[in-house]
Amino acid sequence: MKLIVAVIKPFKLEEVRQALTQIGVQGLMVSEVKGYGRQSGHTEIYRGAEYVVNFVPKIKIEMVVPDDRVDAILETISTAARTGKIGDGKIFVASVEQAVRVRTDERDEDAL
Amino acid sequence: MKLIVAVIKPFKLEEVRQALTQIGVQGLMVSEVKGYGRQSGHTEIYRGAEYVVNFVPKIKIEMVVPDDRVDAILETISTAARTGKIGDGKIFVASVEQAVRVRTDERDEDAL
Amino acid sequence: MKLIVAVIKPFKLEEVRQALTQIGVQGLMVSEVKGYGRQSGHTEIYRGAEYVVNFVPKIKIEMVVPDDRVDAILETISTAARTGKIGDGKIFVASVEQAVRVRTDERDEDAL
Amino acid sequence: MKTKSLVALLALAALAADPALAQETAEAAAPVAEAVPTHSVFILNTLLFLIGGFLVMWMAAGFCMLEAGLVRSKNVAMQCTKNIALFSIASIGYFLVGFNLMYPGDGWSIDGMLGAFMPTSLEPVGLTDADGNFTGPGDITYASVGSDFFFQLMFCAATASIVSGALAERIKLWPFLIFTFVLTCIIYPIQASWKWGAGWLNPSDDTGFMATTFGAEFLDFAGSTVVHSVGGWAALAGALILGPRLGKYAGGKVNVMPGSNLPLATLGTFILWLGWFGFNGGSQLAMGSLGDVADVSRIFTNTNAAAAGGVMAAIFLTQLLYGKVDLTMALNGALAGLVSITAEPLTPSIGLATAIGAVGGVIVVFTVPMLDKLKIDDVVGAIPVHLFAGIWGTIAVVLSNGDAGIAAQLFSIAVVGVFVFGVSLVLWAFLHMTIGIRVEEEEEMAGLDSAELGLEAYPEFGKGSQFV
Amino acid sequence: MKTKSLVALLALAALAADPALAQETAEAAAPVAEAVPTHSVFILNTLLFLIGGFLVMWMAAGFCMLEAGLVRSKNVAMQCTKNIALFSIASIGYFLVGFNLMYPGDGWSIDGMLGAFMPTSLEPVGLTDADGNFTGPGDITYASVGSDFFFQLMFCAATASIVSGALAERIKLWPFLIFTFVLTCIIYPIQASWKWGAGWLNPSDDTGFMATTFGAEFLDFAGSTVVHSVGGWAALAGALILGPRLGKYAGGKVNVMPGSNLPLATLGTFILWLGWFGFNGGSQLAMGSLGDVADVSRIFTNTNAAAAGGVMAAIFLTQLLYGKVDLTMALNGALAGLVSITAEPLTPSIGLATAIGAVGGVIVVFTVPMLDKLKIDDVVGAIPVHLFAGIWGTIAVVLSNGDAGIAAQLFSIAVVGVFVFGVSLVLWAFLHMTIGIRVEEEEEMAGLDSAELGLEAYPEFGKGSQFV
Amino acid sequence: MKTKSLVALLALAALAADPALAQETAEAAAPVAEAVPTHSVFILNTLLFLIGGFLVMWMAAGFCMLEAGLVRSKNVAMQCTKNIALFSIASIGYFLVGFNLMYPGDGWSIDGMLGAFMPTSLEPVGLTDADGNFTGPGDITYASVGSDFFFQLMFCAATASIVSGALAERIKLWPFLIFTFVLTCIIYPIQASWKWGAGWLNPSDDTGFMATTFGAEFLDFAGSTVVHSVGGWAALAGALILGPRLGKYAGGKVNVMPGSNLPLATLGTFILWLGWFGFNGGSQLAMGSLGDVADVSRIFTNTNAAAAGGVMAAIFLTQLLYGKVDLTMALNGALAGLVSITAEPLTPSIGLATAIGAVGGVIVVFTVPMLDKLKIDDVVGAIPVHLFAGIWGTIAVVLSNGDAGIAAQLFSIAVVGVFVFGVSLVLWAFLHMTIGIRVEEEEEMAGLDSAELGLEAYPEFGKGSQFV
Ligand SMILES: Nc1ncnc2c1ncn2[C@@H]1O[C@H](COP(=O)(O)OP(=O)(O)O)[C@@H](O)[C@H]1O
Ligand SMILES: Nc1ncnc2c1ncn2[C@@H]1O[C@H](COP(=O)(O)OP(=O)(O)O)[C@@H](O)[C@H]1O
Ligand SMILES: Nc1ncnc2c1ncn2[C@@H]1O[C@H](COP(=O)(O)OP(=O)(O)O)[C@@H](O)[C@H]1O
Repeated sequence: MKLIVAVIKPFKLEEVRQALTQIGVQGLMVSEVKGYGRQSGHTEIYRGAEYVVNFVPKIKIEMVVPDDRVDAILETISTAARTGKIGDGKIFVASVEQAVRVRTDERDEDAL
Repeated sequence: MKLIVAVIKPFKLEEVRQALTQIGVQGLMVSEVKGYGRQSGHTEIYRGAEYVVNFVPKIKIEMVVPDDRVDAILETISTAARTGKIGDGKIFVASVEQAVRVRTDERDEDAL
Repeated sequence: MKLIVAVIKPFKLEEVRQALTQIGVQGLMVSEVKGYGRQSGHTEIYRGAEYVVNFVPKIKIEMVVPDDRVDAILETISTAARTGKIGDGKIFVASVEQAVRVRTDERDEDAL
Repeated sequence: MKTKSLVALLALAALAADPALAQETAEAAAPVAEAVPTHSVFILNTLLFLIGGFLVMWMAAGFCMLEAGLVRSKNVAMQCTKNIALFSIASIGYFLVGFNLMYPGDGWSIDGMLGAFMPTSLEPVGLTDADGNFTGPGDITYASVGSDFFFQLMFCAATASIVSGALAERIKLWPFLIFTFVLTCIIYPIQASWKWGAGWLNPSDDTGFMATTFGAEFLDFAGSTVVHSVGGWAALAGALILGPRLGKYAGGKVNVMPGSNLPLATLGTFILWLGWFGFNGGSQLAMGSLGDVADVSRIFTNTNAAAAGGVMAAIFLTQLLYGKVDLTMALNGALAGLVSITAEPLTPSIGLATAIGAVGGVIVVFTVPMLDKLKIDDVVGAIPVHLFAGIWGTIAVVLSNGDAGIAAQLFSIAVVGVFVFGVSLVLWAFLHMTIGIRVEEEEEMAGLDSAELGLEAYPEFGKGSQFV
Repeated sequence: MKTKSLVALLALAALAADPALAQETAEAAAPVAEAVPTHSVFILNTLLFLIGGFLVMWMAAGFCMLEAGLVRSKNVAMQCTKNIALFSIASIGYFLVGFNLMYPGDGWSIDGMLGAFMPTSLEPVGLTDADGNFTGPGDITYASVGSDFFFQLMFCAATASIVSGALAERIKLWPFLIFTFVLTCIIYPIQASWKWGAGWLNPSDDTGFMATTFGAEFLDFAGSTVVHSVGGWAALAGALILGPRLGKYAGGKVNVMPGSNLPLATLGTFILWLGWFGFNGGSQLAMGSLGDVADVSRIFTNTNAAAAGGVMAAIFLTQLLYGKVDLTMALNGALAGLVSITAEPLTPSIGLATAIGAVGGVIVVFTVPMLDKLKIDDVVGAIPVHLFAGIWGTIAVVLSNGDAGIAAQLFSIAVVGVFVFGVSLVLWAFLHMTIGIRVEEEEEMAGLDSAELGLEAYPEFGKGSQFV
Repeated sequence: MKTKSLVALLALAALAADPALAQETAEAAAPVAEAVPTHSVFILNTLLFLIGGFLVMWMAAGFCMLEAGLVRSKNVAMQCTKNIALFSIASIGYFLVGFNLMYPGDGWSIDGMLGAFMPTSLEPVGLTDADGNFTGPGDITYASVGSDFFFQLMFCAATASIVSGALAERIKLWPFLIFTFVLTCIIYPIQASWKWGAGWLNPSDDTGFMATTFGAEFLDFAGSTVVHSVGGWAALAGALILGPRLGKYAGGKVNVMPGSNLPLATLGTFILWLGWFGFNGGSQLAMGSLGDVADVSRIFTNTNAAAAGGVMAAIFLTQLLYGKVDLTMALNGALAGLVSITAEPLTPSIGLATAIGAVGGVIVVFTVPMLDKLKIDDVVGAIPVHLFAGIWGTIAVVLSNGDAGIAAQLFSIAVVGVFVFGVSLVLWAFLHMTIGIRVEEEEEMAGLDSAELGLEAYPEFGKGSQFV
């Protein structure tokens, strides 16, 4: 099983969720993060003082999926989240060793 | 060392924390997430327009623990978080290679 | 590639970000978490009832970096985030197998 | 321009120094210049009711913000819904039944006990002709019926607001609204008629039961008992039948459930504080004479002093007891101070008013945890503030008002308490056994907002993720 | 003290029982005691404007909080900016041009159609000498120019506030402010002059067009049409040219974009409710006679009743239609009730006022989704509340006011609508084609706060991470 | 009903056209109908104080919300605590000592310099008998003592509110409250007595120091200097001793610490704006004559105009300077406009009032960053708004008031400044060296809410995780 972590632009969340649902992803979790990256660093003025806006609001999506679904999912997220402009985000994949569904105590791929 | 990630119903947080404390877990971090899963998808009406509530508030708990504690912890969380109703959540386990305690610069299992 | 997860005191965020920028880290994401650890457990009184403050506000920083940068980064975060007082936080390192830059579909180390 | 006061004083001093002159001026001026014309009296009294009324109306917003700030965020939208709905229901119920039940005039159904049943009708449009002469029917020595109704309605609504806070986070919307309807139509007006409608607790002559038994009428200027404790009793009955929030007393401990938005609660307190000037000041019921308006001024000052006393008492006491100041206690302290002075805001000196309010603040600090010990779950502290401080305030009348008798006060507190608590208990129990008053466990866990309203008070997650 | 009402009643009854005595008292008292002196009338009328004015000014805060609560958090600071700026612009524009355009007196540029162009000047300081004798110029039978201007200005500002809510979350700041300036300087005052400036919809004699054509003047007491529908028409024109928010109707569905802070929206509604007593009550324009002040009291009561009716209608209806109460509809219902009674808050009975308000609440519940079906994106429900309920309220005048004629009402609604909608449409289109009225897509996605203001309404992340 | 104004005008015109008739009517009406009876004057003046007083009291909520919105969320509950506590302390302190120190009448301890030391006592209950005849002691040509005290108290409390904003986020609760007590008991009343208590800056005859030296008294209608700059000076002294927030100027830069809740700050500004009508309007101190009430109207209008001017100046200027509008500057601009007009809200024309306010807005935009350059950390902009705009407003009196002299104004500004800044500096330094005024570094980092109060303003995390 793999954990896929995608950090995307907030307003792309709904589109990405729909695209993932269409290819059969049934579970994920979403959190609010602030991203620091190439997009960061523009200057604003607040009460006459300049400051650099380093952190940009982003949405992080995490889902654990069977190994064979990874490529399709990467493809789907990448397409749905792309605007072509800087700050579109990243997707990372890591290994997961175990999974448990709390309600039933099912394990591993059954738990996804 | 393993990273255990559990996503549970918000009102179960306190119970899970207590159960974990009792079996000796001394550190963890908690974040607010929105979950998408089987529980999602009921319809609401807001100002006369229907909409589907896809995301349900959940709590994510993350902790890094020595390998030999994993089973006990999975068991504990699973029991404490269970209501038997849909949406109880999931637990995932992944490998962690290094750990550092910032205060003392202790490493790995000493850092947990 | 490695995923580095650091949980630090909130007011250390800016210092840590600057230190990381200086050693060339170009991307990361930040989220708000509540930490439970040795620092937890002091008692407060609210409307005449005692309660234990278990969760302390913390900031979680996550970044994916090439393998060879890990040590320098651990060192940098650890130094910048340290106050020497209890609750300074932890840093964890895990393996990442793939990375994608959404905007360009670049892969792996190119994507970081 | 601020020195006018001085100038006037000096002018007066000058007059005083030359009595002849003063006399002369006074004589010349007196006939036309001193008397306040009847119509002006009517206008000024009416104006007092209108100003007082809108200030007390504003308290509805105060209760709403206070409660919205002190519940957990998953129940905030519901608390707002209940508050705007209860105010609306009170407006309708008091019009349909309440006002004439409370002020039956000569139309008592049971003399001194049960008023008249009919909707309120206002006097006709245009009571005066183009020259300002009175042409309409009715009483022109008091104030317009419309203003009187408007003012009194707001008191009725305030009573209902008290209940909503105590029962928050677990009561179903509709049963709560049904209770509110009965409270504002029937319960509140009946007991209020006993005192303010000139019923048996306050007959217009000296041969009544109170006078003969206790040698004193029941005195409650603006309603420490008639309004606040009534809300408190109804809330207490409800809290008992409804039970505490899930987990509140789990594990034999008092589990703290902090309010979600303290600046909102603070705002609510300031709103209530402001509105209270109308509540107490308007209860003078007249400002068409020099004496009345000076009395209204005393009332404003004392009302403010009592609130300040309540705040400072709560602040000092929480610092002493817990080593830290508790903001929510300070807020409750302000309100307890206000409730405490409500039964007699006119006769105390500023110092006494401050002290009476301070005792209110002390009461709150001690009784909030006491209720918790009794496992009575009052989310916002409504019972300590409105019931306990209300009782204290009603007793404190004897400290400054020579007409008050302790026995008459205690008896009346008890009478109102037994009636309101009793009827409320029966009504809550009836609702409980029929349609049920409490949401399902799972709904309570998820929060009333999503369970009963299908929305969230603060719905955002991932700023801007809501469809672009 | 609450029994005074009773005592007075009894006193009156006693007098009535002895007609001779009553007669005598009345006769004796009449000459000096009954008449309200001219100066007092002036003072009381002025006071009504001042109190009414500050209450209506407070509505600016109400609109701001309502809108700040109903937009998404990424646009909240911008909504606050727009609301404080539009109020300021209205204050300046109405002074520079608006007031004299609206109340030209004898100075019409085109008789009954177009008023006078000149800034407002107040009467001089100190209209009376030390003895209180009138020394200044002008009219002392009405009220001070300053109070009149102050009161009327607030109506103008309220009109502009209505627009900002409907067009929220996508309109650029400066074009919006330019529109506001024209609206408050020109559009609002011109049409208001037709009615309230004694223009062609309301000439001072019976030979005017309205009287000869319809047999009735246009009646709009406090502005269901003259204020509220005007704001609504301007908003509708803007919404049409501006288009819906990105994604609002994407995929052929109505995509819900929930308001970010419902307690704030509730607070805004309560503020507006309170302010409305000034809005409608002050529009009596006089309280220097017994009849006037009694009328103001009726107005307060009816205004409150209509709001209550609107709330309860929306609550019942959403429960019936959707199985759940919708708080935002209840809030809109309160406002729709208030708008509905605004054209005639004086003549209805309390019951009728409640019903008129309730119909307003029903209108809102049905027309909010209707607009969505037409893909007209009105963020806060301003068009249903102010335009649709405003039309209803203007028609409802005929239910209780015998002087009103349905034809005259409909004609006037149409005239005002055509004028305001037409001019607004042209102006919005002009702004659209020149400087552009809509932010870039990406700015809209990021939110106007960061794009146009460079800040955030709720900027915190990681509590306390902002530099220690 | 809105055309009444017109009708009245026409009626007047008709009268004017037939002088004989006008004369006749006037003659007939004059004796009874024109004069405002003494008692009515007293009632109306008192009413002005009561209305003005509750409006200014409401400013306490405005300051609280403004400050709660402009601090970081970890300090919000503390800011609320300080604001409700300081208002309470002012209420008690001004009663115990302040009022008689400020208005000693004939009881100066040191003539014209130091007033009387004794608590305030109100006039007795019921100054008139049943027929409305005056029976009580005292002065009936002015207003009731209670109303006067109530009104003046609010000014004292406002002064204290100014300080709390500037020193937010780092000052300890108790030392702040001690300072507040001294400020409201001693510092504010003493300097206020010099002007408003008819002390040496404003003696009642023309032989005083000011008249002989400068040929003019110090003129400060509602307190640009006497209230606002006093708060500003006390804040400045505190800010200097206290030092900036940790990290504010770290690394030689100005590190931005954005306010946590801008809609709350906006609400606070609207509240203050509303309250200011009471602040300035009530300072007319009379509305019992036609001239006074017309003056109050002028004041309302000008006060509003100045606020509008301040907003628009700040909006235009931030757009010009920074390319983006800054909402927080617009809010500060409104307040600076209000402070600027406070020294003379009566005599300017609307246009001039707008301009005076606009200069206030400009001052704020330039001095907020200037203070930062000086490393003086004023969290909410209190010093620019209240001190700098207060000085400007005091000078601007000469623009429209012929009685004012620039030298007298500057001298008085300096005198008040030296006194208040000096005494405050000593007091802050004393507190600093004894009990300490600043929280520990770690406490400041964690936020005062958790460190000093042990709670959080917005405690929720994981909606609904608080024990079910
Ligand atoms: N190495 C990284 N590890 C974790 N998150 C990253 C990393 N690099 C970028 N991100 C996240 O991706 C977001 C987009 O990255 P950015 O550099 O702004 O744009 P782009 O990838 O389009 O060049 C950032 O805001 C940050 O949240
Ligand atoms: N594959 C997954 N990856 C990550 N999180 C998941 C996954 N599946 C479910 N979740 C999380 O678990 C929660 C519960 O899942 P759900 O399907 O609703 O209930 P259940 O597991 O009881 O059938 C979801 O809300 C989501 O947050
Ligand atoms: N095993 C762990 N897994 C995940 N997070 C941890 C773990 N232990 C500690 N933490 C996080 O680190 C923070 C600091 O830990 P704490 O024990 O308070 O201090 P210290 O490490 O200085 O002794 C905690 O608040 C928690 O968020």
